[in-house]
Amino acid sequence: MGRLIKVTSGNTVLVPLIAILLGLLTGAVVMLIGGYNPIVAYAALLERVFGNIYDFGETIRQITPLILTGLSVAFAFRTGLFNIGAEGQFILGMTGATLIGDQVSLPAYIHLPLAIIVGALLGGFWGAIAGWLKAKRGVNEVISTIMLNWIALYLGNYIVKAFLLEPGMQDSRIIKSTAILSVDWLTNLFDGARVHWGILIALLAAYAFYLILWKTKQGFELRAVGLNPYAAEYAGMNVGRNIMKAMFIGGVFAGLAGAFEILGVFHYQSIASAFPGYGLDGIAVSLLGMNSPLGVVLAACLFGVLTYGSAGMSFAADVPPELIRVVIGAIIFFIAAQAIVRLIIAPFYAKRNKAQGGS
Amino acid sequence: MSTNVPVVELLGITKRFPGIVANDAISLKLHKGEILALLGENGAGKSTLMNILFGLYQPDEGEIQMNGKPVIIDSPNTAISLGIGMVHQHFKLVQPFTVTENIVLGMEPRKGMNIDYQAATRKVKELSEQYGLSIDPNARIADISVGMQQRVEIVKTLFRGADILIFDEPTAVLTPQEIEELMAILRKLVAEGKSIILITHKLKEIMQIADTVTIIRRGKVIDTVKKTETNTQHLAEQMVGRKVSFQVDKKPSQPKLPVLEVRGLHCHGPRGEEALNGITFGVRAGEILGIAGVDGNGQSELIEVLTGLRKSYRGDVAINSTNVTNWSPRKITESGLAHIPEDRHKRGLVLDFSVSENLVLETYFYPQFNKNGLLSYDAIDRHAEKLIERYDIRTPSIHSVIRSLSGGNQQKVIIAREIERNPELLIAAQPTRGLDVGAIEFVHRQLIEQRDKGKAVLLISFELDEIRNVSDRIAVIYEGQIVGEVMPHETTDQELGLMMAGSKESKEGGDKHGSTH
Amino acid sequence: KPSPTSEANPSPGASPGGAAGSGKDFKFGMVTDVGGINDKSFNQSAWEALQKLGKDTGANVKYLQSKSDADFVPNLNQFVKGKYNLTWGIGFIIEKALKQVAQQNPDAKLAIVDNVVDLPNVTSVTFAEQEGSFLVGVIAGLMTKTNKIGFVGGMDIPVIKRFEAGFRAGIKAANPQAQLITNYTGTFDKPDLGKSAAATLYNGGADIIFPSAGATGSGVFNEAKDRSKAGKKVWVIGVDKDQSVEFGTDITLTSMIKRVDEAVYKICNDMIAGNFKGGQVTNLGLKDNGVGIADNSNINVPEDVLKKVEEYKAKIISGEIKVPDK
Amino acid sequence: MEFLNLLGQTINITLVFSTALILAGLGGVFSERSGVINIGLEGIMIAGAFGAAVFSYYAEDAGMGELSPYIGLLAAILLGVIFAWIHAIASIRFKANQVVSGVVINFLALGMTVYLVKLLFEGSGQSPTLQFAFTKLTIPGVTDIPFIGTVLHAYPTTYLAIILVFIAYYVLYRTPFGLRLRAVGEHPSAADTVGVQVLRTRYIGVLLSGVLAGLGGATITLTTTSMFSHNTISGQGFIAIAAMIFGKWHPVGVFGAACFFGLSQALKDLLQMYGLSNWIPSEFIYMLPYLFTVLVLIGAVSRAYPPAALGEPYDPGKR
Ligand SMILES: Nc1ncnc2c1ncn2[C@@H]1O[C@H](COP(=O)(O)OP(=O)(O)OP(=O)(O)O)[C@@H](O)[C@H]1O
Ligand SMILES: Nc1ncnc2c1ncn2[C@@H]1O[C@H](COP(=O)(O)OP(=O)(O)OP(=O)(O)O)[C@@H](O)[C@H]1O
Ligand SMILES: [Mg+2]
Ligand SMILES: [Mg+2]
Repeated sequence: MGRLIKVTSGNTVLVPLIAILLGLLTGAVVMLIGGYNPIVAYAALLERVFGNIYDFGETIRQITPLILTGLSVAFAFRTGLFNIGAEGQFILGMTGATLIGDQVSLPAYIHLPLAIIVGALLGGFWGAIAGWLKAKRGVNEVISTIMLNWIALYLGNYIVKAFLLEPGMQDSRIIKSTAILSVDWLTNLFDGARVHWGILIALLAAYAFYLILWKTKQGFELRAVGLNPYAAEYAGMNVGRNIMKAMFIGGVFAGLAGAFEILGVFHYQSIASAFPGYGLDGIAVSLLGMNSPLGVVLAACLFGVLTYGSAGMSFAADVPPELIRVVIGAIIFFIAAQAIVRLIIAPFYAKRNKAQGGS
Repeated sequence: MSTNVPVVELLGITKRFPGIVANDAISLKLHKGEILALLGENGAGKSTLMNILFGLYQPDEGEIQMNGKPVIIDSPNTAISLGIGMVHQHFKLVQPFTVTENIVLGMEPRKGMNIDYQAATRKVKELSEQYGLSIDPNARIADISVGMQQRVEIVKTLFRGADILIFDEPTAVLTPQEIEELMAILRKLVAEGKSIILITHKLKEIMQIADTVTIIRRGKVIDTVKKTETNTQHLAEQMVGRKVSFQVDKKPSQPKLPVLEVRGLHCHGPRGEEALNGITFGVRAGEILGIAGVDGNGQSELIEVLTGLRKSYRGDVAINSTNVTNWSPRKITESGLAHIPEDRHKRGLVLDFSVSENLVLETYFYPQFNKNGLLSYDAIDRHAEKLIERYDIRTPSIHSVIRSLSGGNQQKVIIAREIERNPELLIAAQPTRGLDVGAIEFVHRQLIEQRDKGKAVLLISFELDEIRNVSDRIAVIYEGQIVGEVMPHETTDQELGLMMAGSKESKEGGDKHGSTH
Repeated sequence: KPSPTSEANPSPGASPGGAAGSGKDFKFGMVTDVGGINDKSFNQSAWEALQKLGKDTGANVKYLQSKSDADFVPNLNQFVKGKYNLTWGIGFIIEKALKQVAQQNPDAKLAIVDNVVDLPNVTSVTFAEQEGSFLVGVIAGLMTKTNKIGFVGGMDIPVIKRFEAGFRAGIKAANPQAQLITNYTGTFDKPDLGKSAAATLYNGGADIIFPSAGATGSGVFNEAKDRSKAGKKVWVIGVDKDQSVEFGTDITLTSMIKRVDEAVYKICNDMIAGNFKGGQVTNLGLKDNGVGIADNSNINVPEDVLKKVEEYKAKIISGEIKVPDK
Repeated sequence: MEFLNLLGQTINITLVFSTALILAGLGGVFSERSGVINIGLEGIMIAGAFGAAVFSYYAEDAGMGELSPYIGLLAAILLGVIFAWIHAIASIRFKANQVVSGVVINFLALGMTVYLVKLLFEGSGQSPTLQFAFTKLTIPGVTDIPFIGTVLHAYPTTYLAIILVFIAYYVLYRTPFGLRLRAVGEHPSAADTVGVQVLRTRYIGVLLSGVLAGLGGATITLTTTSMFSHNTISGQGFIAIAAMIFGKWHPVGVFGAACFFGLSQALKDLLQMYGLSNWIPSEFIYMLPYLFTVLVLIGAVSRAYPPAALGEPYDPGKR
């Protein structure tokens, strides 16, 4: 309880809020320079997200993978690693889910969990490769994850093309209905939006993130290794194995995100020429959320609302949707450079303190 | 010796940090050609004061005068231009650079657009010869001994034409030989007309070299005395504010069965050199074996092999007759070994963990803290509270990050953690480095208590006093081998020093790594 | 076939006249793939057609660019739920998304280019790219001096394979000696990869390259331009549109035209006129003028070669030659 | 002869591919050697690519002809510096987490440039195709020499990049500025105590990375794509970071690493040329450059150590 108060009081809440405000303000200025009306644009953005239940549902759909890739990056950060590889882990998650969804025939209560688990494990495996490279061969994880992303992209394409292709098409067959995660009544509730149970699991994953790192023996080791590998080694922890575990767990989060995209949203996998982008966005989400599970969830919501809403902004106000990247960038900028925000709010504080002192 | 107008005078310097007044209206005077010693406990505010004089911090109140005129020192640059040089507590040397590069950095002699390395090297050689500071201008800092690094620091200040030299705990990391050399250098500098401020916890050094002593406690000047008018006991009492005993009082030891046996151990060092060369020795239950030696003769590697942090390729280590050679650190600690590491920040602590987390760094997986993979933070906190009480660890709370504790208290955390594990064998490496007399007293008492409980203790230290005061038996290490064993009361500093220098040859001061092969 | 009548769409105002200028009450939406409306390819063609339609008839036209595959469905839905009269999905890859939206909204009308969605409320337009590619293959086969011809593909997928197959067959028919070297870059939007692929092919002796790779293909033109500036004569065959307009006739030998614009325009116009036909697949080949070679081909292609091309064209239209599509 | 020709062409294409990576990688070296992580290379390259494409287009419009790409280069430097400056402000002045600040640059650069392109070119997602992009230098007499001529038939930017490798080496290892820059990245407080202006030196390091990565981005628009769109730079900045780490933060090492990436890209085309795509699925050929890198890293014997103070904001009061 005391901890909760500490987290939600004072600057920890005020600074991000003001950063968001400043970010939106930056976007508004850029729009004004471009001759657009920011009020109309932001209204259109909100309208798109909250205007009807369908779009609201789709926004949730957009948020789900962002939470998970954000957790993936944040988990690695917490253990002293920089995971640029959520992108590749995500793709392997998709591929695993599609493979199981297409190739296996099982009753739904086994098929669906199996598809999710295999997707998650493949994502974890892909992360663990980078972990292994670092632990055993001293390969910087930044390089290896960048390379593994590209390898995953083409590996995924190859698997789709070689084993899963719908003849004459550029994507896989639709997975079997027993592996589909979409929930009809939920979709109907949201007027056809592709909402699925993944959001619930993503929130559970955030909680699991917290439990693993701060409540378990394993998490104690992971954090110790992340903060000071030499002391961890001294204390008898196996640094290499913990690095691999950390990357594995991070990969599982990203793999889950990929699996849900297939099982809950697309139901098929395309041969892609470019990355889905959730992995790189996950870096931003994780940083925006200051690498804490609750922060990541909130950041993913903000991120998802802004990106999904940007289409409405461009539709109704003709503002190029890329503007929203400027807004997100500015928000992260102000959160990162908190000193600026404090500089801005300092006068208000001073005034308030004076007022209090006087009374 | 001193004229009337001091070269430096601090007047009412006050410096506040959040929650603490580090310097509280401190005034002091330094006269030309004088060595002024600053004495005080850990955290008394000595480094802070000197950082202010050197322009790294700005005082909140007070004034600095030089030769009677007020000056404002707003950056190290200004300090340097006013002729102030500082040798910092933690050396300010760029590891991958050469000695010359470090010395000329910021004032590089030029030829066209290039650095004139020839001129630089020449100048460095000149200076080192002039003051008798033997250094190798072309060696990389990462490859040279701590003693040579310190000489580099001194040449660095001289290169900048400093007349006022500040030394912040210069001897904390030096071997006795190196300390002797430093004392000689300080005398020489003073003879050349320089003035020196010296911070040290070693009262012996103060009595040896200082002219005046200023004692600081909790940010305030307690007293300033002439060296000739005081003695170590008095200084120590003024500094800590209570009586301190220097002589460790202990009963004679009663060694029993051997606990640690090391036979013909070999291993490679970080640069692939032969670090241990068939070292053989043993420690018995109920005794403290002190290993004396000059830094870099295999002490670090020995500890690493004993604790499982480094692999040996020949020879073996047994604890209680169990061969534990090349076991993992975890298995070795579980077989009854505890270890106070020489670098507490690198190995001993996770600085961003809380005090209570650091206290279970090696035992978090024990059943009392860990139920089916879940940690019981209640149990961990209770454990921490108990140890804080028992070992008198001064911390605002068990949840404070350990980074915010003083060095002495950080060391207490490590000692508490290691001793609480009730080991058969305790390895203590440089356990009192940088600690004030009060903290040192505490550490030594703990080591002896362990011995008295029938544990085996292996003490590795560069401090001859410590080795001689605490150990029951002394082994001298030289180039990865034990070259001799003596009893503390049967030997002299001279004899030990000779053994540490390897047989009877006189020791070449300088780069021992370069000369190892 | 159960074809839904216009009563499903409550916009009777347009049906009587049907002529240009009466489309004011009509709204046409278009969802691009990630290429966007400046892809120098089908998205651009389709959008140009819609803009022309808007100008000609006063119809309301709008497009949405997809930032990722996940955007297809919400973007289509934006139009469908906004009661647009017809919503276009442009590109092969949008098929599954469009199918899903069409199924969920049986009252809405949709259309797709380059792929087939077999639903009563969707009309599909595809092209026999292999037929047009065959013709430029003939030109390449007859005009190569090195007997080496290059093909740069975007992704290794069925549509592009159609281009390659037709091109290969055309070359073989006209010049059995000529060798076709292919290079798939793996993307449709990386001119730099197209450029290096072209460099390798030209270095390897090819003197004509046919890129079918979207924006990646403009890299092929850039490389050809570089070489021709350095005094080495090489050719590129344009694709989808007359690319000599953008890259000049000194390097563009001819172009294989794919009339996405005409198809889009016609289907929209038909709808204004009240005769939208759902559940239909329009496959446009040589005989419908849906594919072909650029009108200005005679600038670089000699008379006799063009005559050969006409002969082959006639044979294909008559069915005498069946162009492979794989 | 045939082989020599092929080798020459391969080296040539390798250099073409490597140029942008060399430039951006050198940029990374200057920033990180001064102690500032630069994950924002990608964004700076985007800014440079944008600046080059747009400004040389307007220069063409103003009738500057063959001079236009040089205007583009200058603009790329300017834009690169602007974005690097944002990174510098945030991470040096305001002590923000440098990784975060770099990610910010990537976001801002992509958002801003595409937004501006749409604004400037009536909603078009890309800038118009340039008519006067750089062409390969034809040196009379040299270009016709069999092997050497083929290798040297390169873009001016390639020459620029190679010259800059030497200049960077010279600056970092021969000049006082280089010594100070490296000192600041290794041990800022040591540099501070000898009067080196830590923050200012870091500013210069980061801004230089703006110059170089901006040039790297410009290389791509001015030599290969001839226009700018949202994915003109898609991952090259990250590959440049990999090249910088792989090259051990050393200009010559970066040159080697960048050439390695360039070569594996060139191999990808060559393998298809010689019909290997009939045997190996094309996906595996695309994978090759990246797989190759991982394998080389696994085999690499010596580890690379980053500058000791990399990533730590300098705070004189902190110990
Ligand atoms: N950067 C800082 N931020 C906050 N407080 C500080 C800082 N530096 C020093 N202090 C405070 O100032 C006091 C004096 O510290 P200082 O380092 O000057 O002690 P010292 O006398 O040099 O100790 P030691 O003998 O252990 O070196 C400390 O107790 C600490 O609380
Ligand atoms: N970053 C910091 N913020 C606040 N207080 C600090 C900080 N670092 C150190 N201190 C305080 O400074 C005082 C002295 O610290 P210092 O590190 O000089 O201790 P020390 O005994 O000299 O240790 P050592 O010399 O072994 O590093 C301690 O009381 C500690 O609480
Ligand atoms: Mg101190
Ligand atoms: Mg100290």
